[in-house]
Amino acid sequence: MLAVEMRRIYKVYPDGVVALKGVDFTVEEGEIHGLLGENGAGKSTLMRILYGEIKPTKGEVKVFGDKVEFNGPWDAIRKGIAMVYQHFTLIPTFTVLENLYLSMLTINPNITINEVRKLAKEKMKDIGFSVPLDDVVEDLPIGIQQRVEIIKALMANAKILILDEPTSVLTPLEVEELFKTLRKLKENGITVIFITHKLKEVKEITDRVTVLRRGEVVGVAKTKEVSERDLAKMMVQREIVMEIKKSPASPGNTVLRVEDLWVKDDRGLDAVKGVSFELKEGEILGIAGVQGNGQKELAEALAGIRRIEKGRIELLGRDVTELSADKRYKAGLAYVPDSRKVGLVLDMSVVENVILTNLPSVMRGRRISWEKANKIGKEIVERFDVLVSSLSTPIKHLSGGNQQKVMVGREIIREPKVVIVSEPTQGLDIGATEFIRKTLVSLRDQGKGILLISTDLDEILQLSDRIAVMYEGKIMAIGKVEEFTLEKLGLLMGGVNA
Amino acid sequence: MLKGEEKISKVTEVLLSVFMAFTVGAVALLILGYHPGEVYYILFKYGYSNLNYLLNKSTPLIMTGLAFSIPAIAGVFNIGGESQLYIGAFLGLLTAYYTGNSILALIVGALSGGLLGLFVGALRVYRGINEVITAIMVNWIFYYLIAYLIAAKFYNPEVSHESIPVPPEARIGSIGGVSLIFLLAVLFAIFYYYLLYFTDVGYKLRVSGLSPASAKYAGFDPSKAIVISMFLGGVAAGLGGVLLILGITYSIDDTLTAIYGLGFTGIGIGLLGRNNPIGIIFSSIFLSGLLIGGQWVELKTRAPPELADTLIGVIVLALAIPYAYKMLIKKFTEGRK
Amino acid sequence: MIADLLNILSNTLVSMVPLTLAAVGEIITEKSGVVNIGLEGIFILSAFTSTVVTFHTGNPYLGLIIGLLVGALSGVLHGIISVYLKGDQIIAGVGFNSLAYGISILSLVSIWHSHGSSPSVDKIPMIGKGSFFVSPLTPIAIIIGIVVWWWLERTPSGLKLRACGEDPRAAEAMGVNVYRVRFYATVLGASLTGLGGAYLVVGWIGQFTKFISAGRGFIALANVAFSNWNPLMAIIGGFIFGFFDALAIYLPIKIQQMSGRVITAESNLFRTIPYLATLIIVALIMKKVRMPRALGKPYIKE
Amino acid sequence: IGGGTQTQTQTQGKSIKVAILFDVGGRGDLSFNDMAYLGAERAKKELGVKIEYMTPKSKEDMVPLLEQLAKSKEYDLLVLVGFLWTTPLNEVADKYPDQKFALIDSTTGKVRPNEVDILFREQEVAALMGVIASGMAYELGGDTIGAVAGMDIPPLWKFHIGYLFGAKYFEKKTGKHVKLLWQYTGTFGDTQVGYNTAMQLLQQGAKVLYGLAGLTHVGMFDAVKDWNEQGRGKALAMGQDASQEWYAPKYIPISGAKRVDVAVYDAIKMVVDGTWKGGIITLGLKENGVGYWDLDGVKQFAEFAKEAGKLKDMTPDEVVEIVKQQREKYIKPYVWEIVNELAEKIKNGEIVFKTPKSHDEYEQIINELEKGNLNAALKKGSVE
Ligand SMILES: Nc1ncnc2c1ncn2[C@@H]1O[C@H](COP(=O)(O)OP(=O)(O)OP(=O)(O)O)[C@@H](O)[C@H]1O
Ligand SMILES: Nc1ncnc2c1ncn2[C@@H]1O[C@H](COP(=O)(O)OP(=O)(O)OP(=O)(O)O)[C@@H](O)[C@H]1O
Ligand SMILES: [Mg+2]
Ligand SMILES: [Mg+2]
Repeated sequence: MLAVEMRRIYKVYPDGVVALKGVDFTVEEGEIHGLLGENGAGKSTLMRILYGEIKPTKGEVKVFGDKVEFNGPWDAIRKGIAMVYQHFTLIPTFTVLENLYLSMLTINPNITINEVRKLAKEKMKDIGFSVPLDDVVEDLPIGIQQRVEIIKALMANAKILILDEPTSVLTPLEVEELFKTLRKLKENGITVIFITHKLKEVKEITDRVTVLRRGEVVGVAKTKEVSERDLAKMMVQREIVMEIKKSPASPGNTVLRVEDLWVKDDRGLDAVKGVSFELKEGEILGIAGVQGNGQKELAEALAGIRRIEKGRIELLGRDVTELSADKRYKAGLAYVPDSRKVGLVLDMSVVENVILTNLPSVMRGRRISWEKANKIGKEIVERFDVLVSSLSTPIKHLSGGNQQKVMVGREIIREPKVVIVSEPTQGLDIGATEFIRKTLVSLRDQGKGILLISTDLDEILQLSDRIAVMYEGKIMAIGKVEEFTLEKLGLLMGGVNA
Repeated sequence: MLKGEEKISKVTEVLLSVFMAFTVGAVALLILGYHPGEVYYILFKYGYSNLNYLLNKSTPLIMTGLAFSIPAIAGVFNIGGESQLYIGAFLGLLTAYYTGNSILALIVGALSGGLLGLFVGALRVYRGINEVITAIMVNWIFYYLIAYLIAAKFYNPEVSHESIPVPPEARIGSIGGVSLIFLLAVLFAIFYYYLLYFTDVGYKLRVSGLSPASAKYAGFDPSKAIVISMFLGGVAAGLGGVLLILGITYSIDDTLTAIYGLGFTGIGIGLLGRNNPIGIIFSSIFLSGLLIGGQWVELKTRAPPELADTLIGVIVLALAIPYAYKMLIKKFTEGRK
Repeated sequence: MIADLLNILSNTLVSMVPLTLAAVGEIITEKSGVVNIGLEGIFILSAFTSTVVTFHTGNPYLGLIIGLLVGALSGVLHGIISVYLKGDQIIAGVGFNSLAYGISILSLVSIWHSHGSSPSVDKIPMIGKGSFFVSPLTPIAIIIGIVVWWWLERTPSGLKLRACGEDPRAAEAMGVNVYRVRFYATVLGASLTGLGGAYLVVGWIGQFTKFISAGRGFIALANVAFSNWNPLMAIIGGFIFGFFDALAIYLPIKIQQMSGRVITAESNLFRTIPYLATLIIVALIMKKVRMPRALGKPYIKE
Repeated sequence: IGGGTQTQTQTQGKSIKVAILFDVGGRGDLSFNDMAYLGAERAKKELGVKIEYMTPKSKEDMVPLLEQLAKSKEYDLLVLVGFLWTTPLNEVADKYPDQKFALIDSTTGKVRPNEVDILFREQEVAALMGVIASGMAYELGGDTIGAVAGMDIPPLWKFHIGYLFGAKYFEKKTGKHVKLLWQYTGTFGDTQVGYNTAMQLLQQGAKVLYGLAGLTHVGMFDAVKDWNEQGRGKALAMGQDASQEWYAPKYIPISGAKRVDVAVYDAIKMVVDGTWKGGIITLGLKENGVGYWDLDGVKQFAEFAKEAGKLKDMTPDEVVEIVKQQREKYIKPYVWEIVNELAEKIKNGEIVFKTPKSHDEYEQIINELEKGNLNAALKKGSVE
């Protein structure tokens, strides 16, 4: 029996973007179905329609054989559909428990908060991870927030579970745990729709896969019957070589020196506890670690956004500890944050976002030169293949991946001396990922120093010349990439000194 | 930076808004038992024909509109245009009286308004006090304070119900039939437009208002934006006060009729102008015309003066929903395709 | 002296009712993410309609209910505009204030040929003894504040409502019908304000006059911020403002009474007392602001 | 002062057109705006003139409106109600020598052929009211009278001086001490403030309250009613300008009159009769421009109220009957005697009140009066 049957789905967004052009999409009951596609292919749009959050412009949706017309997610939820979004949908100012309670109320209006607590604890035990139920969501690291999302979906006893790029913020260990859970769910007859860019994951976990390209279905296959290469070709219509050629590093002078850095997190607890390291020109220093071990606070402190309790930061031989972020950027630092909500002003146009960290360079006296800004914008769009109709489009109308490209491109294009990047390929498709990684390497080859913060160990191992592992605000180990194996990294990240 | 097509639909949107507003207004008039044709005829004939009056009337409103909108862009709700205008008007008046120098009066008025705005902004930033409370309280405090000062200290011995007057040499008249104060207000609005969209300060304000987290990331201080925008807003209101005094009323009466209410009207003006300084010039002229015309509707039709309030209320309500019109236009154009 | 104090207290308890009711109502509305600055207009309109009804029926309780209903209707209008038509909530409020004032006075003119005031109507009698008299609406307003607090903070529907004001997209994704919740919150909030408006007449002075709200809608709005969006604090906010207002009236009279010194222009300075006091108290007790995150932003689904 | 509905013969000739320009507050103030309307409507009925009304939105509208109306040459007379028009008129009057203006309740201080200013000697009515209030306070077992005043503005200075003078005059004549509690509320519109102020005044022992704050003192009426009905004591209220007894005849036995209606009517009549003469006219007791409302006046206003549907369960006659009883009960003959004697002195010019030119002078007069120096309030004559 078909769990989901979507026929000839069209979706035109109010601003005229045609996101889906007659998509047929079916999911069989009890399978794990992969949904694959480049950035902006329409994956999220399709799923938001299935979840009743938006309405299709045209087309028909059936769930377990019944034709449905959802007026909102609550209808979908009652029909047994749950969705974990790419951008989380938790109330940031509520506690975890309040969030869970809120979502449970849709299914069972009479449930009490204590029952929810009990249920949540049971589910956490089942899945094998736990989250602090009484913490306010926005104070939690993104990885933990995602766990909340998954627990939330599971508690809803969903028969169909949609996961929109669930692994992009998880560590390999967490991904394994998640996959175990998914398999367990499958055993229980739950249907899973799994959106990802990662071909390896498709191969590993899904039964069937649908590939979308620019709003159209370009292929449906049993996963077993296709290779990663085939999938990649389908997705981007070209050959992909996901291998970064990298010459050995030739590090030069120290460009960033950090001495005994102490930083507090938003709740006022020590998050970075006496970190020291050096970054040299012409090298990539990877910082590995599970989300929430102080990487974010470290990056922000280096960028000048977060107050430093103690310590010293030296940029290109100059003490910048007291400088504000814009001054550090001007002095040759670039920082790509892990959240697009921070790195971009979503209500501004593309070109206005292009100059966010680059204001001094487009100033003519006290005047902003929009001609110059547009030129830079065009260059970014071209070089990074950003899918956008015009530079004056509000950036919020770009797909997540394209937003990411603007954010990374903006920093790279201004040729900084030191680049701090946090999850630079999060949510990017393979083509773009490849492009950005290559760019980072070539920047290194041009003699820039790059601090790469990533939870993606493949990325860390592939790009870094040296690696530092952070655990609970401290650097557990630091050394040449050759000194680390995947396994050793995994242990260090878990706090085990190997 | 809008493309041709977008520009056209923006214009249709505005036109449709205004058309709908007057249609709804007409329905309201019919319900109330008045003849919409007659009322609108009088409203437009008298509201927009006396140019000097119209432009003078819209002058302080442009300024209080800006006083609301500039902080709004930076994410602050400045409901304090009222008191910022009072203080500008009052101190501008004193300066003009004692020095006879209109330029100096303009500067003092603008700065005093700006400082009062800054005070509200600073309380928000450094003490965390919501600007709505501060502004409402400050409005009343200054209302009574100035009422006191005019009644007891700075009254005109010749006309005991009025403050000391602006001396003739400090008054601002008109050139070529166009009132100079209006020109000043327009120049000022253009200056603010330029500031917002073509300078770093404006850009930082806008980023801070839309996304404080992004502002921090970019190294702009959102708190600074609040304080700066409140200062700029206060300057506008303060200047509006002086322009009113130097160009129109030349004194403040001891019931404060001359200066009361302009700040509140400015909120509507700013929003109807979509928080855009150029839009504010137009929304201010538009609303001023309605206000002026409303008085003549009373004279010519014997309708109570509150008919104009009702009509303006209905029109403003109908102008509050551009999104609905946008959807309407879209449905219409799609239907045709 | 004790009698003076009791009298001030009576004044305070009488004055605080509309400020509390409207602020508590507005808290409900704002917690759902909608801001309604049309409180002034609701006050006037409900005060007027309740006057008409009370005049003709002689039943002030009915007047109170009518005020509530008219408030609710105003909320329906604001809800349609701001929730379903995604209008600008502040513009809508500004427009409504003007409309409500205009329509009330037009009706006043056509019903009683007066531009300023209605005839007296029956009031809900104040209760008390000696120098202490208070309207039965005072305890009711306080109870409403407490109940609303409990509802918003302790019940599932309160949780849903707050979710809409914090992050409507997330709330929707968790199955909350944001439009419906916001709409009802707007209607409910406005009806409490309407109750406050009716009280101005049937609970307080027994008459409608042209400027009956006299800026109280804005004071109530300030009270919302003062309370940090907490209905319990809104009760206290209403009390504090009412108290200093009463004190500001009391002081110059008492000074005259005791010393014979007549206070003329300085009376204006006394009038600043409630505003100054409120400001100072806010500065002293100020904590982290808990304004709903999505306040005033229309929620637009594609 | 009586209602004065004497019917005049209709005047012939081309129809005369008059525009009445109210004060910014507009009608509904129970005071000069409403009274001006009454006068104009009477002129319309009795003199057959055409009347149009206009309420300026704000002070800044006054000059342009005045100019535009004068320029249109449509109106034989522009009647400007309220002191806010003073400066605007002063600016405009000379530019339009063919346009006639009447300024009511204020003066530009200039004599122009095309301008007539009509103002009132409010001190005279207030003085009588002061005597009456004092007398009533003693009937109610107290010695304190009060006033709920609007804003600290020149017209109220005159009321204050007169009222205090009256109280002190009563004291002088009877040897009974009287204390006045005078409170500026800072508003002419906030009824609730009027209520609270009245409550506080009553609490401080005031027995009779004089309402001098437009709509604000409507709240005072209600407070007085509550005070009595809650059994907190006995107290009475007095209105001013229009007859306001009908609001609560049991508690408002008397109101002061200020015949803005007569002023407006007379100004129009001058135009109609062709007896126009520019200049400054002051109206006082002698000219029947101010005074207290007699029972005819009370009845007339009660009839207006009845027509408008405001008198619910009373007839105008019943109102008058109650007022009559209350006056008999609370205003004793000895008080009337003092009132009449004082009125006589004023009418025959034996005493003339000062009109303070500045706030300082006003305060000075008040301070002197408080000390019992009655002559401080007088420009001419003396009280020994
Ligand atoms: N709210 C919106 N308004 C207008 N256009 C939108 C909106 N959301 C998405 N789009 C556009 O629709 C298209 C499909 O977007 P969608 O988010 O479905 O892509 P996706 O496949 O999920 O991409 P990604 O892998 O980057 O998340 C894109 O071109 C995007 O710019
Ligand atoms: N957050 C902000 N919002 C609006 N304008 C701002 C903001 N921050 C700074 N500005 C303005 O932008 C201009 C440049 O600011 P910038 O911070 O670069 O100056 P600066 O000389 O570096 O000052 P500082 O040393 O205080 O940082 C100044 O006019 C400043 O007032
Ligand atoms: Mg997506
Ligand atoms: Mg700086």
